[in-house]
Amino acid sequence: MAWKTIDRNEPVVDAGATPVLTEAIRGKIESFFPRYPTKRAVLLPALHVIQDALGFIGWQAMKEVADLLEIHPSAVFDTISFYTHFWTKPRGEKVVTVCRSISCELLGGREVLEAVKDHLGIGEHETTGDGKYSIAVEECLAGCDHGPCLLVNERMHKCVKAADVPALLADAGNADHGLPRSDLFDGPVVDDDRDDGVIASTSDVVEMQDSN
Amino acid sequence: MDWLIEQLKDQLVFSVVLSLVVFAAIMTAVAYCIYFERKISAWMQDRVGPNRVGPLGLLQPMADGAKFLLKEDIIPAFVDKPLFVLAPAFALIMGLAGFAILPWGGMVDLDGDGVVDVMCQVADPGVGLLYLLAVGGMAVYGVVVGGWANNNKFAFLAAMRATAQMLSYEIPMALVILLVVMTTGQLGLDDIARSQMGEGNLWHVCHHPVAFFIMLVTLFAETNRTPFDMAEAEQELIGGYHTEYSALKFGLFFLGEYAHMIIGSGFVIVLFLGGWHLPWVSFLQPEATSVWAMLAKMSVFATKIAAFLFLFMWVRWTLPRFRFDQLMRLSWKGLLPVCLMLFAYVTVLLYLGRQTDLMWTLGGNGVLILLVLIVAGTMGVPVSGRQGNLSTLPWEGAVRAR
Amino acid sequence: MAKITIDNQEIECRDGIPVLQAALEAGWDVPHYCYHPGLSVVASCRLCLMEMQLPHPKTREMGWAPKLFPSCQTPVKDGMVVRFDSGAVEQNQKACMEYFLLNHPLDCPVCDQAGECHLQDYSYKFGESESRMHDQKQVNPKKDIGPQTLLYSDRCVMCTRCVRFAEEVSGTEELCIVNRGGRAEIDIFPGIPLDNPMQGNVVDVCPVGALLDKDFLFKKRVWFLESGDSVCPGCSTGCAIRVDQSDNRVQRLKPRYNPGVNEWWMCDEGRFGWKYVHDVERVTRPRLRRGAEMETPAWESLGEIVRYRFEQQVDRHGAAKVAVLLSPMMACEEAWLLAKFVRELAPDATIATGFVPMVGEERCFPVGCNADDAKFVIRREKCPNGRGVELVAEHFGGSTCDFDGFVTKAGEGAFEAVWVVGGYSEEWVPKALATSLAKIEMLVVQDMFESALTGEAELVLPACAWVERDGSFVNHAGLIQPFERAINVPDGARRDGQYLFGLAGFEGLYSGARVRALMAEEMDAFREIAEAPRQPAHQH
Amino acid sequence: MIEEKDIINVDEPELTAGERLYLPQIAGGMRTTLRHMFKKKITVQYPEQKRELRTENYRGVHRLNRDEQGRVACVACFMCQTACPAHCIHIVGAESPWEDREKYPVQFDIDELRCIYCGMCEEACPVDAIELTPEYDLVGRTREEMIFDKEKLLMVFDRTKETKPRKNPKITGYSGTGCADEHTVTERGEAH
Repeated sequence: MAWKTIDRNEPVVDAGATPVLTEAIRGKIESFFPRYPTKRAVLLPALHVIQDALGFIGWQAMKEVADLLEIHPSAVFDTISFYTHFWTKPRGEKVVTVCRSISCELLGGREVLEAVKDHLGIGEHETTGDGKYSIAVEECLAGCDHGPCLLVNERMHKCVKAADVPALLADAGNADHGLPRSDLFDGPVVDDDRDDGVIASTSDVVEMQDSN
Repeated sequence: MDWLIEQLKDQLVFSVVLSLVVFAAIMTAVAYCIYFERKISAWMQDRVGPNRVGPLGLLQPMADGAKFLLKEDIIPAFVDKPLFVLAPAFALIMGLAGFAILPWGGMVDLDGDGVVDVMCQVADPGVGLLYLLAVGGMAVYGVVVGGWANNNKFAFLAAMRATAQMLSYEIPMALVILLVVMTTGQLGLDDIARSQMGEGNLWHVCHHPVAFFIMLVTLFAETNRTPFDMAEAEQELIGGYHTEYSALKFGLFFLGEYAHMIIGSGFVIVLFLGGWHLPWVSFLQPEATSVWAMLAKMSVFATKIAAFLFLFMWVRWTLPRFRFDQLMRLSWKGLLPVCLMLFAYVTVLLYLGRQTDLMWTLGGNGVLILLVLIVAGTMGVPVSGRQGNLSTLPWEGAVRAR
Repeated sequence: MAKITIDNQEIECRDGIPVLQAALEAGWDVPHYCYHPGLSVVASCRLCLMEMQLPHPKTREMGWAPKLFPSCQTPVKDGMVVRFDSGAVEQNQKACMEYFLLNHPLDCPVCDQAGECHLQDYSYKFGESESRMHDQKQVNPKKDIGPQTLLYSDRCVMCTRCVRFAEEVSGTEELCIVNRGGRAEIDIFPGIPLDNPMQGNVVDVCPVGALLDKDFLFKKRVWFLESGDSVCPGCSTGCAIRVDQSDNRVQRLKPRYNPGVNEWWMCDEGRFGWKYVHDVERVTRPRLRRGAEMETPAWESLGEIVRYRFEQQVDRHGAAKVAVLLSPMMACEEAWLLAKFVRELAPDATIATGFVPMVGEERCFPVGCNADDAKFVIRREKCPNGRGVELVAEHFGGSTCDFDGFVTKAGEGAFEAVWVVGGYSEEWVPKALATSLAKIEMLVVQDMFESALTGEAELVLPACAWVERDGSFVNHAGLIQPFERAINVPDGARRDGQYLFGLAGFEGLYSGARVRALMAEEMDAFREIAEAPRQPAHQH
Repeated sequence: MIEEKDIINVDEPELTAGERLYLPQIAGGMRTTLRHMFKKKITVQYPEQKRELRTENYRGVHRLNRDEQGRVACVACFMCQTACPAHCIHIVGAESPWEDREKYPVQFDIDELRCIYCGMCEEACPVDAIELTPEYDLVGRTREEMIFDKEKLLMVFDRTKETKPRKNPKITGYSGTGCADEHTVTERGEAH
């Protein structure tokens, strides 16, 4: 079809690829089995384990966890996509999360987000080439009275102005609030070997733009 | 050349040659009648008319003829085949037969020796008028046989209607012809023509204007021309008596109609308008017998016919068609009584020997016209009429009440 | 039976069904997207909300509750009072429609669903003519999610019927919902396409134009289609289907609701298995062998020829040498007419039932369930009327046999005059049968495609495809299901029923109902069906 | 309900003597036709002479418009075929070879002999792809020739686009948001 259609039948997981879930990860997941009535119920803890270990949950990881839990991979995909917490592709050292809920939006959240994007040169849910920064967008950072809010890793910045963004990102204080790393974690944040590591998402969110 | 003239001196040879020439001329004329019919109708309707085939569309008749010849000649399965084939031929032959006795150009002295050699007429049976009536009467067969052979109820109805119409108008026509015969005492057409020439003789139209008019009307009816074209009647009877005809057969009917018009015009001209004669033109007098005079006479005759043809067309593109009851009423209640009165009056004049006295004849005609006007104007019967005022004559009321 | 009051009208309904179902069955036209009687209830579209009377928390007096309730999720209870005709309900419907259409591309002119789309229908009814949305619409991609199916996410209203179908009916779970809230879409796990044997039904359950059948994609606008109620000939389940045709060509098949047989579903095998109907290779003209010459006799003269030739054979070899092979692809009526004709000519003639193709195993859905709990079964018997021709053969009694018996007997030279009926979409003639029948005196073959037998036959008659037939099939469970003719036979052919009707000595036009009435006089099984009511209408 | 009192019986006017006799009326008629014989003729000598069309909205031969890239603008939605009261339009739709739209007509036939030139197709078209041009000299030697196919209809557009420009050249397709120009499918972001 010449008109644009995304071919979803194309496999994204190489059948012969080496498993990304190590024995340690599998073991940890399996240790949850007795706690839950069904294997399907272990999905959320399992995803947490994987994200902690790998930093993100790629297509192959999804497939492998589905096999492990004896559910359809689509169910894993469904669950992961529901929670913004889960990353399906590598995450940077610092995750810059911008709030897009209505209070922040009204107070200039969109300008802040644009400023972040401009400064880092990447789009939403992307990671800079050097693996330093990722941008995320959240529904609410619970600082509605002091919007616009911006979170760098675990550090909250309130009443952010677009002009402050460069200084704010350069702030060394952010580094104190690093992402918690699992003891299972043994890989680099960015897998440089995988150029195609950017996993195509189906989502094509055209942000609502000012009609003016 | 001399040999040719020598041969032509024989009346038989001359007649044969004349008939061939006239036949060719008539057929061409008939074809061009169709052309002029279309042209004149166009002009009268502010149009241009046929102008695509040849200059001014003059080759249109050829194209039409070619078309008639080349189109598929359909004989429907249900028709009476022999009659179906015969009828168009009959219509045309009966139309052409009349030409045999038309006096085209009087006496001719072919070699200029002062002795009249031949008559410019195919045949002069002496009782030409009777011949003409007979042949004219046969013409109805073309229509009725055609309508019958069609084996189509609409065509048959049209044919029956046309027959009734022709029979009805034959009577006033015959009476009018009788008037002329009574006035001249002649039956030969050339004799009748010549009786309108020379010192003290006038064209019969001068003596009998009313008769001339009635003759005209009956002529329209006899040739099935508007306003008497009951036989065709496209509106109510599909195509009339020739509904099932196509191609050449239809063309023959078409030609027959125009041939009929030409012969009819010639006939009226001979009876009332002096044939080839024009007063005060010396070589159009019977005394002029040279070949050139003959040709001039023939042209005059042809011109008169042409004028008549124009009249036919003019009327056709002006007047609407009569309703059938009106048409019958016109003949039986209008023309026939007037003719009978004229007939009675001329009989009286004949007895008094005043049949060529202009004062007597015109006076009679004038009284007659006055009478007609009074009757028509007050009683509302005659020519036209609506269904509603049919019973305005006193004696009719009684009949209807019953 | 529970009694409930809807819009001041008391109706009786089955216990425990949702109010929405009760209202729909009683004739209310309550708008809804996510509710489907064959699927679980999620109450996500909020279009079917109703007002309900509840006791006041303090005074315990009955009164209209201040909030609206989803009628699809509220089971009926005796004495319940609800209403759909209130302003609040209408307000909700309008608001819902506005939301549904907020990001809708409004591409009805190129949407295959247009004409049978619930978005269109409800938009006409409850929608506003103008959109208040002045922002740019959210555009979602079109996705190719399976060999037969396309997903246009921007037309989707997230009713999740398709996801629930994949989970609950086919049990294959290929479909999932990705993202959340306003950005949610239907998707598959990349590389694991929607290709289960029942996937075509997701297109049927989709109330809008989001899921599209590639087979029908852009083919015809649905308002040009004319439908005939039919029964699927794919297997002995006998699913009730609707044949949508246009210009005398089948365009698509759709399932009809038929409780106890196929419910709301049909399998892809049946859905896409009609292509052979328009095969150019089909036999469309009768063919008669005269010596070495083949000629195409006029249909009018065929009856005489066949009768004469059979009588000749009976005189020559005796009535026992005559046999007829009734195909399980024939309708019962046609089989009855043919058997009647043969038995009248030759009372000792053998009536054999035809070849019954068996392929693979019975497949039960949802996947992994056993045959007793199955919601849908694709059977291994790949013919629609095996039971029907058996019934007819039993009725006529005397010398009957099954297909294997027929092949054996034919091999032994037991027959001299045989009428063989085929009508299969694939080659079916066993070699042994072809060789043994090649030797006999007279062979009439009625089939759709050329085979080893048609080459040997003295008379070859074109057979109809099932869409060209009118009659009834008897399914695996013995249920007699009448069906209509949907399209005309190809040029030159004649409907089997019509031809056999004349041959069996009847005059006039053949119709299934007419013959069924005649059969009902003799056969008990057809007595009820002769005046049975029609199948319930299709329910989405 | 018509009541007796509402009925007015009109008597036919009484004929005058002249009218009864017919002849003066005939003479009047003959005069009229004779006068017309010499009047200026109003015939237009088509095709050498062509009449100026009095309106731009004359409904003549159809055309299929091209979009700005020269492709057929039709999206094969069948609206014209549906609206056509004479059933003279026959379309076969298919997947389009272009990126910005899904559907296009592989076949688009209009039987110009069957058409009644009512303009309903033009009215129904959602993308202004089919239009009726002021071209009225439509001739052919066979019936087949008068069934205009897609190429022929596009040729009519090429011929007439100067004199009658396309109403709304912006519309190029029918997909996505309804304004195809701005419709793009991008892949970006994660599963959000």
